[in-house]
Amino acid sequence: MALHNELIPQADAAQLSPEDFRKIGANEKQSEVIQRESLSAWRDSWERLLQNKLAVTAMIVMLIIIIMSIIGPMISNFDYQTNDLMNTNKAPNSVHWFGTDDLGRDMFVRTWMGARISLTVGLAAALIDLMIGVIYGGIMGYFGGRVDEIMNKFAEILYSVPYLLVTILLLVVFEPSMGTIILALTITGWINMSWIVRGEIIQLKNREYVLASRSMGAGSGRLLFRHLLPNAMGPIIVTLTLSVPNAIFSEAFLSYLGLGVQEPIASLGSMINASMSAWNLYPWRMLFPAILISLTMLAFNIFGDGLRDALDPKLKK
Amino acid sequence: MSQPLIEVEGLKKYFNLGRGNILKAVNGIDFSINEGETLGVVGESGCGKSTAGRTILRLYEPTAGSVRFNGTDIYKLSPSKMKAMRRDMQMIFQDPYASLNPRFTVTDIIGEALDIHNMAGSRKERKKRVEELLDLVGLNPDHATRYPHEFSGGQRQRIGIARALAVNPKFIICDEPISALDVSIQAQVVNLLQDLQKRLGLTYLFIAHDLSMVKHISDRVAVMYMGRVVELAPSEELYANPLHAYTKTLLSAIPVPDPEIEANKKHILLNDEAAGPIHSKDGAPSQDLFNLDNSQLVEVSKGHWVAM
Amino acid sequence: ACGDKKEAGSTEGTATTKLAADQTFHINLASEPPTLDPAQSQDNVSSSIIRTLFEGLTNKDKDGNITPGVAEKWEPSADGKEYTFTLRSDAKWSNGDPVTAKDFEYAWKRVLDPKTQPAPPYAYQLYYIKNAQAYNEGKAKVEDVGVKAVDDKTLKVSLENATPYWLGLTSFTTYYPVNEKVVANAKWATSPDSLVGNGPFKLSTWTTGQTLEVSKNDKYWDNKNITLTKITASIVDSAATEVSSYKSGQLDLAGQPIGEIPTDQIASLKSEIPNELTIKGIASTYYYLFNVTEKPFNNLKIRQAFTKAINRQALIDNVTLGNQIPAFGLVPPGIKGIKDEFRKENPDSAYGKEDANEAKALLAEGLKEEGLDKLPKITLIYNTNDNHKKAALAIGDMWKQTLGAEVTVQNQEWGVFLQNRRNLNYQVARAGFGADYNDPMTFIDLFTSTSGNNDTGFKNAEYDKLVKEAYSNSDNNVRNEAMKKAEDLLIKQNQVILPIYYYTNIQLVKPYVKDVVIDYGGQLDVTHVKLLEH
Amino acid sequence: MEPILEVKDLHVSFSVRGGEVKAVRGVNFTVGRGETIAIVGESGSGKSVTAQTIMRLIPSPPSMIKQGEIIFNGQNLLAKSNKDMEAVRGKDIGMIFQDPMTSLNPTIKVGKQITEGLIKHQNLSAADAKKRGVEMLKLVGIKNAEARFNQYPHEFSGGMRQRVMIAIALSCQPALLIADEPTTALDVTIQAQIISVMKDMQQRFGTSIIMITHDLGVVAGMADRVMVMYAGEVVETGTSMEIFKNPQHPYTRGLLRSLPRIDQRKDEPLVPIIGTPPDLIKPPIGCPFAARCDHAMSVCEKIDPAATHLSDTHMSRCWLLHPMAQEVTTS
Amino acid sequence: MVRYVASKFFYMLVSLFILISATFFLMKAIPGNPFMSEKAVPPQIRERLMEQYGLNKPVIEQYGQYLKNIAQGNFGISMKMQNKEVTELITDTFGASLKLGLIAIVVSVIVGVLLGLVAALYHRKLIDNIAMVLAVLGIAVPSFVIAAMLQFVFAQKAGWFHVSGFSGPLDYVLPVVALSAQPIAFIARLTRSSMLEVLHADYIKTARAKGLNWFTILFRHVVRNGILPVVTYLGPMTANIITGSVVIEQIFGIGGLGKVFVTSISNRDYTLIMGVTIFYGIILMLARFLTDIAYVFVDPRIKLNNGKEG
Ligand SMILES: Nc1ncnc2c1ncn2[C@@H]1O[C@H](COP(=O)(O)OP(=O)(O)OP(=O)(O)O)[C@@H](O)[C@H]1O
Ligand SMILES: Nc1ncnc2c1ncn2[C@@H]1O[C@H](COP(=O)(O)OP(=O)(O)OP(=O)(O)O)[C@@H](O)[C@H]1O
Ligand SMILES: [Mg+2]
Ligand SMILES: [Mg+2]
Repeated sequence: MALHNELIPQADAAQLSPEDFRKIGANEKQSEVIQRESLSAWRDSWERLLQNKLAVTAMIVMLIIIIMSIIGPMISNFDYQTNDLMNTNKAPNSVHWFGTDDLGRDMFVRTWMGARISLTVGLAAALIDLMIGVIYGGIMGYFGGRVDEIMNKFAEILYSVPYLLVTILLLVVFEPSMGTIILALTITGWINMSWIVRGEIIQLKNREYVLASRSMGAGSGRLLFRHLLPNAMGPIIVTLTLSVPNAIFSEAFLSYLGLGVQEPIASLGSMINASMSAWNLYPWRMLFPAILISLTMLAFNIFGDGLRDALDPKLKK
Repeated sequence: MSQPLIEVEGLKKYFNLGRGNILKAVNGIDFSINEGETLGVVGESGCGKSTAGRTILRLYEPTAGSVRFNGTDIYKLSPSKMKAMRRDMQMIFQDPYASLNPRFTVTDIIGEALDIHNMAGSRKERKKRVEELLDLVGLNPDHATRYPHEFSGGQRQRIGIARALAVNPKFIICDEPISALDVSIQAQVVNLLQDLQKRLGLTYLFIAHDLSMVKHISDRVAVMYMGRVVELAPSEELYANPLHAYTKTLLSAIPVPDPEIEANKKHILLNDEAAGPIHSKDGAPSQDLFNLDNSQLVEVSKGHWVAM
Repeated sequence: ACGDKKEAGSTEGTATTKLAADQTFHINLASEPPTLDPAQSQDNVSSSIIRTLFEGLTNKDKDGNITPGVAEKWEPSADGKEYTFTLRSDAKWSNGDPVTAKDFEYAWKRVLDPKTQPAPPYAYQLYYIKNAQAYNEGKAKVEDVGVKAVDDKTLKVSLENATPYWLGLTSFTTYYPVNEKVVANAKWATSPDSLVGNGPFKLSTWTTGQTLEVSKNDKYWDNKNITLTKITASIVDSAATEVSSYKSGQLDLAGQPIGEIPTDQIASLKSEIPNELTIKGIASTYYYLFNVTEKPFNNLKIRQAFTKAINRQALIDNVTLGNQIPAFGLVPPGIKGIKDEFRKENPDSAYGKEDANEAKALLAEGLKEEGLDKLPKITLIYNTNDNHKKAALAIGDMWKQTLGAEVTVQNQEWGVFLQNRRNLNYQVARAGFGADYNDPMTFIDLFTSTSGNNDTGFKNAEYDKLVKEAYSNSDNNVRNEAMKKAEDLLIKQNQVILPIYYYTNIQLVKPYVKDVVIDYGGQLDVTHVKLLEH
Repeated sequence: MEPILEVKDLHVSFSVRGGEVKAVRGVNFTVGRGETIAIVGESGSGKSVTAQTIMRLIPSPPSMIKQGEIIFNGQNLLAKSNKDMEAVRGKDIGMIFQDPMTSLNPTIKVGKQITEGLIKHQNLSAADAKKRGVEMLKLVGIKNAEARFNQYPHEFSGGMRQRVMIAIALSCQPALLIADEPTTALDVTIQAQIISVMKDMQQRFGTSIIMITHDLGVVAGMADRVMVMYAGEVVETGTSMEIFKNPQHPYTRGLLRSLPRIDQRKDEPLVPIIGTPPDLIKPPIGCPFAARCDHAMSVCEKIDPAATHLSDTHMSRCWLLHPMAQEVTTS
Repeated sequence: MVRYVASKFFYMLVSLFILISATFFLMKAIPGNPFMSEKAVPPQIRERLMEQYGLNKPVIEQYGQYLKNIAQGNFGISMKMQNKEVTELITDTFGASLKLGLIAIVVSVIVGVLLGLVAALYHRKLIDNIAMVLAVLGIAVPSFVIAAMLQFVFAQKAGWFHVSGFSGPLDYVLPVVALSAQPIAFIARLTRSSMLEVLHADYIKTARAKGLNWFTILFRHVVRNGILPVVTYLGPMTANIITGSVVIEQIFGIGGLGKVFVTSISNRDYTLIMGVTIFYGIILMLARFLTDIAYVFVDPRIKLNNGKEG
């Protein structure tokens, strides 16, 4: 066979020695490369989340808001309900950092108390949604068939009842309080969560690793708690994160209609509502709660989006 | 000849799609597999291969029929007996990505079977067994604490094999274990499967649509079409002497990696309009080209069965 | 009047007096008028509009003097128990019909008719008329009611007692005539097409929730003295928006009694546009009711303690902000007494003063009397409203700080609130009352044991007797003495209510707007408004 | 044979998190008129990237064409403006993608999707375009073409959709057709149909075809010439005969050996290629296949071998073909 | 198709029935008598009123009557404005809300889609970031805050618009902006992500391979598919806009149904609350129903498999 070695650019024959042509064979170690460093799926998502600067910022803001809503009212000398009629509508100053309201109450304390109420409402509603949603959705998804069909239809019908209307009605009938507001918000709030869970479970239940576990004789408990739910956790957490601001927003809306928590406690929404009558004169009374509620919304939404990206298996290679 | 290890008789699996639509994914199949034997199953996408495999393992409850393992009808077993039975029958899956729980480490994936059947006394024993299994499938035991996504497709498939082997099964259903792998990697897995069969005396039901690979690994091959077996014969015999029209079409369609053979090959093409998914989306079967409803498997020569 | 630190309309005589070309007056209504039927009206918004659409036997000028309306002249009998009105012949309905004495007779009897639906809430305003109450309660026949159209132009009215202030009531909306022909239609008062009035204006547009417009009524007998061609009322129930609209020039008038100015803004308005802000005392009192039937407020000393524990001026200066007058009595300034105002003749300083220490001491004594070692939790209820809320919070806080009381303030919906109040299902409840007529009796008879407005559980025979005495006597000195004693009994001796302040009416009026009238009771009359060039 | 397409020293990279994926690293090849050239190779070896770079379809960012020329009909496509490329795409070069289920727009009727290109490139009126479209559908073997013309893609089976794709790609009778794994997603029986349609169309229009696949059987049945890619490089090219009967690169040989042959006995094991391909973020300095190559020599790990031309058509890049290697092994 | 529509319609009716029942029984649960007023009504008159309204009958009978009345479009008489029927109040005021709502919907869709499209086209570029910051703000800031600020800045300070009222076309501007801020934000984000998905879809590569120019591809292939999710959002958006308008109408003094609703709540005008709630319910469910149907038209894939994507 005629060989024409026309081009051997970088490897000039002169530089090559016969030693270079000694056979060494395949290098099994090197060829079986492990492609990534060892990280659990959770850690992996976490790292990805940390790389998203916006989401990290949002997370930090979120944490600050949560922490401040716990300790904020304590680091001030004032309490949220004592009036000081000599000092009404004072602009922010060194004593009242966020100013005072129309009854001379310290806005700093009240704003953080408001954040506490709003967050409590948001978190509690989201958690109740989570509980009901996971149970209901889990049952629908796991058992499938007729059970699924009936439960799903029920959810669908309930879902198309406009929820804010029902919420408003409930609060018109039952005096608004933290409890009733949370209850009213969850009355249809869980449905979305249950659908997310259902969708995930249905998808996962036919995944081959679940079949594998079943083929080894794993029972329902193991399948649900070791395989299905942990793998559905991503979307569940994302939904949870995103339903907190939703609930906060709905509460603010209800407060605006006068169906919020009762004075002297106030949520951010009811504080904004109370400030509306003269916000152009005393802007701080609206601005601080408004900024805080917007920041909360922003932080939870961006963090939720970031989580979604970090947990989305589609982005994994 | 000894008694067959697996005997499948009149197996049917229908899916209820709602609104009265019934999808006959497996519509009456019969075959048996002897101990140590490999039965290949080929057929086009959606013809019911996977469903058949899963129903045989009772991952789906059958619509009708029986499967006898070593003479016992597994569909009649109580849940606890069935659980015990599962140690003898295992499965290897097609998608090396979807078949491993991404939240488990390799140790947990392989060890899960040991946990379910209480086969590992202590953590140490469990670890030792996992390392043994990894070694058996040619993986580095040091990698036991890693997560599946760190491995390549071929390596993942080997993890899947190690998992199936953990309970010392006698019978393994391989559901297209190589379809998702690169050509250069496929042979690694096939060789491993063959090697394990020899060493451990395993019996395989090997599902694939790559016919040359099926021929290479199987003793006998069953050709499925629309939920039924249309032809069943020893692999050499089937390839040399296909009798059913569908088998002929299928064989003629396999491209052979040899330009000379290909140049001289004559293709038998299926009717165009039917050449789609065998089931349309609402579950109605498309045209039955071969009039299967009125046919039966007939043994035309020794071990060579054809639907007529 | 009282508390009117700054009178509006100070432009008088200074600026041009030329009338503006466009005589459309822009106002705002804080709520949809619930009705435009004079018989049904019970709120300021509807009565302010009704006043432009109808006219009674008499009118009031801007100083509160009674002037002829549909009645040209009137003649009381010697005993003061009978009046004969002569109607002017040029009074016409807006559909052209003449206004007759029959229309009045019909309208008044309609108000009193127990079958009228819905029941006219102010029917009791007519109870001075002979047998009116009995008829309204179904105990007398319609013929017995003391009103009679002698002929088309003559109306004879007999009263139960000689009531000196009764004539003033004939300018009140409940006494307005209605046109029998149109009233048959149950919805006659809801649309410009069917509403027939006899006032200086007629309804020209009413778009629910949006605007209500009245325009000059050519058929009105005195239309030459009406300058406005149109009054356009937007219907916006946001106080902040109302003020913004006023400032931006969309409105010529804002604030009470038909709209609202947020209290938060009053201070800044005072410095920003002092000559447009009118604060005028009116004959209304803001007070809290004690439920005297239940612990702890069955105890006089505890009630007194709570009354003395608050700082009214601080409340006014910082919370209510409307230059209101601290109240210690029930009858507000502005109500006539014998010669001067009742309140001036009988200063409420006699009813005690605020004193934190005394309050604490009284509370301690009261608790001891009741055998309590600690004040139970107090709930203060009010009907949902921002200003009530603020006041309640502030007062609750004062009680807390002075008396160490544990106070919950709770808003309740009007219906629920009223029911709870009426059923004495409360401890302390907000209340307020504005004069129906210019006599102390309008307040004093609230707390008789049979009064529908006595929601306190206070029943006192002597009080009832005093009220009866005042009712049945035409001697103003005797009447005033009895009413003074009654108030004394109610407040000084029993502290059934906790007076807080006397109301003011707060309004923004553009400098070019002339002749806006607010009467002693805070009723708005804009029929004679003129707009100057601006 | 006059080349219709010449790819010269093409380098394409992707910037990704953690570095730059050097997906195509110095690819050279030519396609002759009427010729079918097959590109085979491991997954991720740069086949699709090469194909899409020819069409300039590859999204940038993240991709970067670092170097090279693509001469089509005498013009360098890489130097063309986007506007000019539009005139080339669909008209001179057609393309078919792997997944027939997703490569048709689900909301537009099939007919419209065919005629779009015709209207644009051939200035046909809507009616003429329709006529031509229906004709194309018939040509690719779709029965009842008039009715099918007005249906949506979801009403077609996978095989039929792939036929539609072929009709679209060939509607303007381009000189070159690039088919990126056109049959991978299909069943063997349908694959056979699609391949026969492609061959048929090629005969009819004289189109050159670049066929990307990793099925060596398909290659054997279709290609005139074969190009084997590994880790972004072309490691061997040759006519089908040369590649299948006389493979020179150890990777090509390994690939062929790892397939079961028709005449292979059951107990005769397949010969796999061990290991996995290298990470293209850090491609090895030497021969990329060295780590998996049984015949690797120490030079292989140090220097990437140059092309060795074994015949006019046969080229391989392997140190084993170096004269010194022959000396060492024979000595 | 017919079956699909029919089943959707049936579900809508069931939901409506649930809403009506819930409304009815919730209102029955309220303490107190509907004929409470400032002045105590004599018992015999109250009796007569109760009889007239059928309130002396057993609850179940009342419920049946109520259902019957609603079926005939009769929601009863307002308790606060006793001369007005609820139906009348609704029809009087709904026009303004409808106009406002429709404009807001149109504006939201157009602006939202454009914003999202631009963001997707300039993915990861400055414009994308700006668009998304706007979008996120729209979601984060409550509409009543936006409304108050707009009113203050543009009407009161700048004087460009009326502070309140609803007479000229200019009066629509601020309420529409306030009302559509949130939907715009939502649609922009939705559009952006779906456009990004579409832009990376295989069929876009096919279209490019045909040599179509970018604008043709954009408008024929990308936009049409990219706004499909927006269509599904139309239902919920209607709900958002309606609830939003409740607040916005109040702030800008627009005499729409939203204002009636708020007033009915603060007045506790029970018949009116019930009527408006049910009316809103019908609108919202209708919007959802129409959305479902519209989806069939824009996405041909749905016809065959009963609403679930294949
Ligand atoms: N859980 C299920 N519910 C409903 N239908 C199913 C289910 N599993 C499978 N099918 C349907 O049954 C038919 C047979 O599917 P199966 O997966 O057994 O085919 P297959 O031969 O394995 O195909 P492939 O080669 O694509 O894996 C298909 O039409 C499939 O859609
Ligand atoms: N958009 C992209 N971003 C980053 N890397 C990419 C991108 N597209 C391709 N690559 C990388 O470029 C390399 C070559 O990819 P290419 O798609 O050409 O492979 P291929 O030979 O077509 O493989 P297959 O047979 O799997 O289709 C791969 O390593 C891939 O990860
Ligand atoms: Mg399968
Ligand atoms: Mg590719």
